[in-house]
Amino acid sequence: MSTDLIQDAESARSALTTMWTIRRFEEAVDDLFARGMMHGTMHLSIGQEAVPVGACAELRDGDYITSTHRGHGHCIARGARLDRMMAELLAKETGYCRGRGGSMHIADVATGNLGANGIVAGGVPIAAGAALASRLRGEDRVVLSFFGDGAVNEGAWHEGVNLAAIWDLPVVFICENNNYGMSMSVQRAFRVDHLADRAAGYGIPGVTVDGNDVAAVRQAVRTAVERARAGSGPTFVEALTYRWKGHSKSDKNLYRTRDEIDLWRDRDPIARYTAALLDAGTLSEAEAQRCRAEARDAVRAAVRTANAAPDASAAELTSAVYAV
Amino acid sequence: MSTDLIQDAESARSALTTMWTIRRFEEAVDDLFARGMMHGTMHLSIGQEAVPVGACAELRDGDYITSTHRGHGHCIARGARLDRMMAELLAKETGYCRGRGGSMHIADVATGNLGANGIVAGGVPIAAGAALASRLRGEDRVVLSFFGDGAVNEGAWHEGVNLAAIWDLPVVFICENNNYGMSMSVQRAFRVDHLADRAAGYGIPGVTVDGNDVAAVRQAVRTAVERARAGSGPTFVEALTYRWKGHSKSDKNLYRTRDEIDLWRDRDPIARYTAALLDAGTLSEAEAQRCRAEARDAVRAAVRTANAAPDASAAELTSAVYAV
Amino acid sequence: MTTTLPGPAAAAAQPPEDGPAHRTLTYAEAVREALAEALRSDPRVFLLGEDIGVYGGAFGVTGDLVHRFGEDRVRDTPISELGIVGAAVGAALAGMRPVVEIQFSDFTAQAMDQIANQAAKIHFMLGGAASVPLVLRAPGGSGTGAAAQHSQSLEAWFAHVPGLKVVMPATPADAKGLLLAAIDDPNPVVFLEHKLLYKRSGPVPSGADRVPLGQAAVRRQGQDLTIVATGVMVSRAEEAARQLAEDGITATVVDPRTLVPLDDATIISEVAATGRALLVQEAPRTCGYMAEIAALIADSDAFGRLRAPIRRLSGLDVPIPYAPQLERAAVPQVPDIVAEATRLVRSW
Amino acid sequence: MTTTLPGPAAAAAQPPEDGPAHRTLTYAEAVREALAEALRSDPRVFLLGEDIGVYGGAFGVTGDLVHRFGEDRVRDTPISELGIVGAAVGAALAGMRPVVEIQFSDFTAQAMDQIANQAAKIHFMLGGAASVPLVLRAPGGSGTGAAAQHSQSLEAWFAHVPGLKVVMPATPADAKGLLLAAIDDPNPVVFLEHKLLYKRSGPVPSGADRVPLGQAAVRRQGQDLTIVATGVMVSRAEEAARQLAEDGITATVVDPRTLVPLDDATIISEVAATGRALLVQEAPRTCGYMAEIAALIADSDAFGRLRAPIRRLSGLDVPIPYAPQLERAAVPQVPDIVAEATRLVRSW
Ligand SMILES: Cc1ncc(C[n+]2csc(CCOP(=O)(O)OP(=O)(O)O)c2C)c(N)n1
Ligand SMILES: Cc1ncc(C[n+]2csc(CCOP(=O)(O)OP(=O)(O)O)c2C)c(N)n1
Ligand SMILES: [Mg+2]
Ligand SMILES: [Mg+2]
Repeated sequence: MSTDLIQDAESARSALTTMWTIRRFEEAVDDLFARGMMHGTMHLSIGQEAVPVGACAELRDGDYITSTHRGHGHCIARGARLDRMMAELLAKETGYCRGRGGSMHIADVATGNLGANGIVAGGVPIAAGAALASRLRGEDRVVLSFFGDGAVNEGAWHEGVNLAAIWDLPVVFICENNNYGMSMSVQRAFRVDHLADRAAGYGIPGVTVDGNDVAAVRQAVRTAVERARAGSGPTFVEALTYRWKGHSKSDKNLYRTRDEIDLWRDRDPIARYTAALLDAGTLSEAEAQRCRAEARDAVRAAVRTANAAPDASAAELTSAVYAV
Repeated sequence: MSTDLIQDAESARSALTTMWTIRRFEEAVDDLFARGMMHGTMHLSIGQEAVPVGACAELRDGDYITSTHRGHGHCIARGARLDRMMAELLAKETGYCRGRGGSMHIADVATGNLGANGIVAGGVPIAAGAALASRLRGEDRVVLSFFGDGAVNEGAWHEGVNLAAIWDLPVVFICENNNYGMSMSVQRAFRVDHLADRAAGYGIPGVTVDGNDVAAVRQAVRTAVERARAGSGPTFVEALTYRWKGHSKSDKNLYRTRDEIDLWRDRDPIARYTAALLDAGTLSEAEAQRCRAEARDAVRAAVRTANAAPDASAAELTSAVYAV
Repeated sequence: MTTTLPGPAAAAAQPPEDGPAHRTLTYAEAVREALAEALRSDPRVFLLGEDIGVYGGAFGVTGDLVHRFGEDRVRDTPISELGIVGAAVGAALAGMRPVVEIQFSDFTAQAMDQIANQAAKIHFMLGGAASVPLVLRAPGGSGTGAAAQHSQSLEAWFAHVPGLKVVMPATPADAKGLLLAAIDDPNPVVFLEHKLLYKRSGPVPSGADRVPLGQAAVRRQGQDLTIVATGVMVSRAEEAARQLAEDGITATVVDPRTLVPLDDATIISEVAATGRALLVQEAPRTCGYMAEIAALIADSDAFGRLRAPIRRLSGLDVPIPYAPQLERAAVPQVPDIVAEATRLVRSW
Repeated sequence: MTTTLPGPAAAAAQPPEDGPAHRTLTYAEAVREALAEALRSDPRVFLLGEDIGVYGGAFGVTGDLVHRFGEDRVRDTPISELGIVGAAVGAALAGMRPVVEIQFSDFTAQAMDQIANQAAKIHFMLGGAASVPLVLRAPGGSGTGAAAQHSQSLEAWFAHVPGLKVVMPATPADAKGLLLAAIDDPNPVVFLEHKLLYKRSGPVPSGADRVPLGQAAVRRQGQDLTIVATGVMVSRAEEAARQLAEDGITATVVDPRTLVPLDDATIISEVAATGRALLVQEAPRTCGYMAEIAALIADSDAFGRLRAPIRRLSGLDVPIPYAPQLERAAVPQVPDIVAEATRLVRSW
């Protein structure tokens, strides 16, 4: 894993394409929603693409992730199929969850994704448990646990992190600090400057990283993953980022200013990464365009495939409750 | 509150008597239990008396405390009547809880004791809430929240402390770190040297103090109470102490050694305090003896009064569920 | 000459909170009006919850209250349900009247210790020396595509905890009147709103009249069967009753309104009157609240008057699915009620 | 010559876990034996909980298991129920078979999110792509003077959550056999032990036979009424039936053993056979599990055979009090069952 997201063209192409894929996928979702073709609510991570892409780049086959209500990016970065994701959101039988879960429970379990989670911080102790399983079996699988800044004040977060800390479990706790838990700013919800300052209370390392810099995220996660895989225990990585869209479909954006949003749009992780790659000469303008086009095409194809699939069937509702 | 537990004879007599009262009260409970005259289970705080006595010495009328499953000491230090306490433990109608609560729910609400609590960390968010009430009414009441080391890993603790921290609430969080949560040592349950290290993660001061030194406890709590009353927010005070007896009546003491217990018996907070007072010439040997005798007599009288009281009555069970 | 429903002029002539005028409000507005009235008239009342301030609440219920009553009394909290409810318990013990909003009733699971082990029991455990007057508002129910962790109907959990009162308003007027009564109550009250009702409109008195806890409402009278329904199922039952009437079947519809304390007398006498009971809830069947109603009827004076088995129509015993057609299939709809009622009346 | 109950020699000749011999064990020992058998035979099984290691469990259930299977697989945890259950969910998702001990069932309130919102729903929410095979053991019930926060009977909460299975063993043999079946099960199973039963003895097979989930046990057959009882109430019902027999009243006693899945067929046919049902639980009456049983009977084939109202005998709707005489008064005792059964049979 010595590739570098800035110097290595192969890695760069893959990362850039994945970032664009997340962006285009969520734009498509936004659009389908606006056109009344999608149901429920959606939490979009547009503007935050560098975190899942940088973090998941460090994983191997067999590693696990736990995800959140804002989980499309994690799912894609971990390697899920776009058509089955889109099918899920469109409530199709071919969706990852057969239309039973929707956006908040989306997961490609085959890639080690233990699930998006509608419960803030719900995945944190689950991540500790998956890491415990790895440890008990003598494996070297690691678990990346994604969560938002808001999750850090939940009891589940506290308990899950402490278990991982005292047992030296192979987990990397990745906080996507996008400055708000719904309307609650981190300034109002915390009395610390960096959420990573909480790590010391559990006796584990905590680092704060620019979450809109995909290479920086990857670097921080690399150190953490190596530590975890070596059996030295968890790390708390705080990635500073921002969501461009509202919290969900019901958000009127009353708690933040246009200026603030514009400021962060200027820090677009995709534009920044592209510029860095062009600067470094790793990719050409044309290659960068190709990544973008590839993402667009893949998302379009996914929407087409998903749309053509059969709707989720109510026939087997009750029989789907228990495993047999 | 400039009196000093070492120099001021009046304060010293009161503190020493209260420490002896807690000790004698719990010895009486232990004895009644052993003789089959007491029901349920009991959590004794023998060896820990300096913490409630030092801490509650800083409170005024109108201040609140929240207590724990090991709460006899808090209740006594806050000024409860021994006969009504003993009546409660003996399941009498004259008990503080009319025999409905027993040891784990004992409280003299009139002294601002919001209750012992059978739930580890259950009192922590409750303390934040009582402090919020004080703040909302523009009062200067403070709340002392007692809990054990084990409580610090509960989600309730995390959430309660954070609320108090972000809202600058007048609470002092007092951890009675007696080295064990039941059989779980702090070394196994935490990855930090001092539990007070957790305070920084909430942006509040944290101090560790010798919990078997009543004057030291009082001093640390004084600073914290002043800070709280001034509107500057909560403090986490960790008091290092030890329980001489088992966790509860079912404890076989398999998780600690005789040597360790003996070591801590040598640090008896009452003996240490007595020696310090004699050293400083604040009390004479005879005066110290009088404090002890007074405690013994008060406990004996309480047992007598309680024993003579009528048993709790089952007549009004269902009507006692709802307030009217 | 007096009238119980004064015209606009009469209502305008006196402070709006005191007049008996009815206006058309949504259920969400009715809840907000009750909150405003309580905040206005009782300094002990304050609100706390996630995003209830400038965001106005996840479902817009608190709306502009933060601007009217300030951030202290309409208090945004971090995401920490157990801490929030615990803080409300502490504030209530210290003499305040907190009204907590839990963003989705599903997250009461996070706060269950403070709800069930603390709030509900403290008055009893302390031998009556203290009480915990708090209201916990939470939206429940399915129908918004929010899937299994955001769509539950958990009233049975709370009803099973002695010490809690449990309220489920089905109309805007009841939402206002019952909430005011809940805030007055010296006990912890779990007040379960329904997401699908928030936008429904209905007449709401402008005054501060309370709807007392423990009184069922008979929404409709009939001869052939008695439908007992809660929450969003009340209006579905009423609609079903209208459709049944076209088919010559007349139904009584009873809305318990408060589950604890329960007006069992009204339910039992209305069931006795028709001899048939159809109990309709959105929650999964097993151990749902309607099991309690069925059990009460089966051991009541109505037992001897029953002409048919006591029938429950409930949500399926499944987590609520995301897909809209599956979500609809998981809980009773109007045609299901009509069909079940018809079957019950025709077969027995 | 073969025999189904081999003598000591025969039992000694083969590994003790395989023989069909019965020994007298306490309920706590029976649970421990099941745990040991599961730890021995399945490397995916591990235990976690507070003080289950060297302390041996708050009620001594895990005993010496830490010495036999090591600290990794008999894992002491900090006091953090939500984290513990969450870790079990994660380990189960990752292919392990965790068995969690929650020290008192009351503290499931702390873990309710992971129990009800995660463990129970994940299989369904993920469209069947994953399952959560975990067992959550927890002692419930009153009778030890531990007061309101340490004495609850919360089975109805769990039974109301689709996706959970719920087991309540009443004898040592069932404790062992049902626990082994629960550990085999690919779903989350809440396994509710009763504190007062831990020291009760009974015959327990030494083999690893499972008692399948979903099969009620008919403990006794009678003519006059059918008593359905759970947990510690099973033996009280049996004792009551013995006393009733002396008075000429014969009772069937049915122990459902697993509440979810429920063997409703057995219950219904046994109630139909006697025409009278007395449902006995320790939990508070309102919305307790017996409400579900009453509702099932009232809408079953047994309905037409009922000679009397369906009667519930439950704990009072009160938090469990500390004082011993109050604690006893709060839940059904043998004389209460005898009196209620007599009344039911004599009046109807
Ligand atoms: C336990 C719980 N409480 C509240 C919610 C409602 N809710 C969903 S997302 C959210 C904000 C989460 O903030 P954060 O963790 O920072 O993630 P972000 O949305 O910013 O990605 C809230 C309050 C929830 N889903 N679960
Ligand atoms: C939520 C909860 N979990 C577990 C228990 C069982 N229990 C009671 S006291 C105790 C140990 C508490 O340790 P600590 O907080 O250090 O207090 P100490 O007993 O040492 O005074 C435990 C595990 C409980 N009462 N509540
Ligand atoms: Mg956020
Ligand atoms: Mg301790």
